[in-house]
Amino acid sequence: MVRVEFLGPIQKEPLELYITNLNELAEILKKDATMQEWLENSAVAVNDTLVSSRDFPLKDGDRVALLPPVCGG
Amino acid sequence: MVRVEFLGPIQKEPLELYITNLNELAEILKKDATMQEWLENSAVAVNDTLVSSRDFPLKDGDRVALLPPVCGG
Amino acid sequence: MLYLYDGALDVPRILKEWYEQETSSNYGAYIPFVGTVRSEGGIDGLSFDIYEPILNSWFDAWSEKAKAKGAIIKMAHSRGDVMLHESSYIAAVFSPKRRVALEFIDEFVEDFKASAPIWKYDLKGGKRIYALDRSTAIKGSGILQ
Amino acid sequence: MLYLYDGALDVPRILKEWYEQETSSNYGAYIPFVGTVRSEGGIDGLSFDIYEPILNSWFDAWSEKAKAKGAIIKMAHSRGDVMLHESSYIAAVFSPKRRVALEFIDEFVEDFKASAPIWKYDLKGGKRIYALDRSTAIKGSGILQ
Repeated sequence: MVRVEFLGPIQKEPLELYITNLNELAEILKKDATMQEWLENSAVAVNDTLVSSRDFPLKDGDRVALLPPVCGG
Repeated sequence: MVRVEFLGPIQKEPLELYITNLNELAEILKKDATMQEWLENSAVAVNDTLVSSRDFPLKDGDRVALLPPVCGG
Repeated sequence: MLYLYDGALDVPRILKEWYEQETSSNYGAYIPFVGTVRSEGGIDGLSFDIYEPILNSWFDAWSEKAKAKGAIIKMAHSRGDVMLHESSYIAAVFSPKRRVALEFIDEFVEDFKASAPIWKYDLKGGKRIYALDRSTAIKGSGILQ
Repeated sequence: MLYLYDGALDVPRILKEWYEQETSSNYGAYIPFVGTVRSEGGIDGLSFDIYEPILNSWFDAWSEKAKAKGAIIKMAHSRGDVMLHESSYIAAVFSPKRRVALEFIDEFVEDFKASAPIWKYDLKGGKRIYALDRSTAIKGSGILQ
């Protein structure tokens, strides 16, 4: 099982999903109308490391986070 | 009369001279062997404003200063 | 070192502590950058969410870059609410040489703005409103779209 | 404002005073640059001569440049002896915006090093030795040669 968390301003509870890569996560999240904008402008981290490809494989116990646009300071 | 001061590390007492421009000052200072190096690397201010030409005219009461290489901080 | 505080930063105390921590380290230059909440757009203040695990690894990577140049960095940031004219952010570089310090503080602060996992909200009329228009998508965003 | 002190600077106190002076001025960025005496070449410390009339006019010209960008500058410098690991110099920029502050502190500090009428001496074995090798001839030097 993979845990998916939505950080900062994304108002969505964490998901626990049986998925094996980020492509599968994308297909699931695209069905959520409230997520459209966030999918366009959010980065993705797996186990707290940013990833750059949707083919990234996931294994049982992985943690995925969506990071929307940032503005520290 | 024009007063000439030597700033920072230049070990020379002030001079009081009857001169009408910086060319005349240059001629006088070139005769002082201890001033050779300072003439090469010093800037010149008249009445606390840096000047860029040796033709700069001087009048009675002007103050000239020689500023050797700087290193604040 | 990275320091997170609830609410506004005590800037004089932090600048003093950092200065004193490095007093014998033989660094010639110390440059802190202090960020303060400005009055604009009718806000009462700002509020911040921080995702610490990724902030820590981002900061560690910058510490390594600093080390490679013989420098060190320190950073402090607020969590939660910070009101007008209070400060929420300090980044600092200590370096033997001034050129390294002047260049590094610029790169470090700019990358912080572009990459650090911190989210800013305007506090306005009792509401907490995400400052999307002033936010930057992290490099590589959009891979799930 | 330009502040000259006999001997080493009380850095925490000065950084605090400047911060508090501008606490309600609505500047978003405050960047001080602090210069500290490094142990190198076997020195015991440094010593400084300052020619104040020209330093004041140089500083006033930079204050005008800052004003044109909506920023302000402050500077503190030591006169006389400053020992190892003590600080002799602080330059600071306050600005509404961070880019202006980051660029201005760099230009201001670099021109200070190249132009400000201050002379540095090494303190070594009880002697005060002019640091010619680390000094910069002011622009336009040599017109009398």
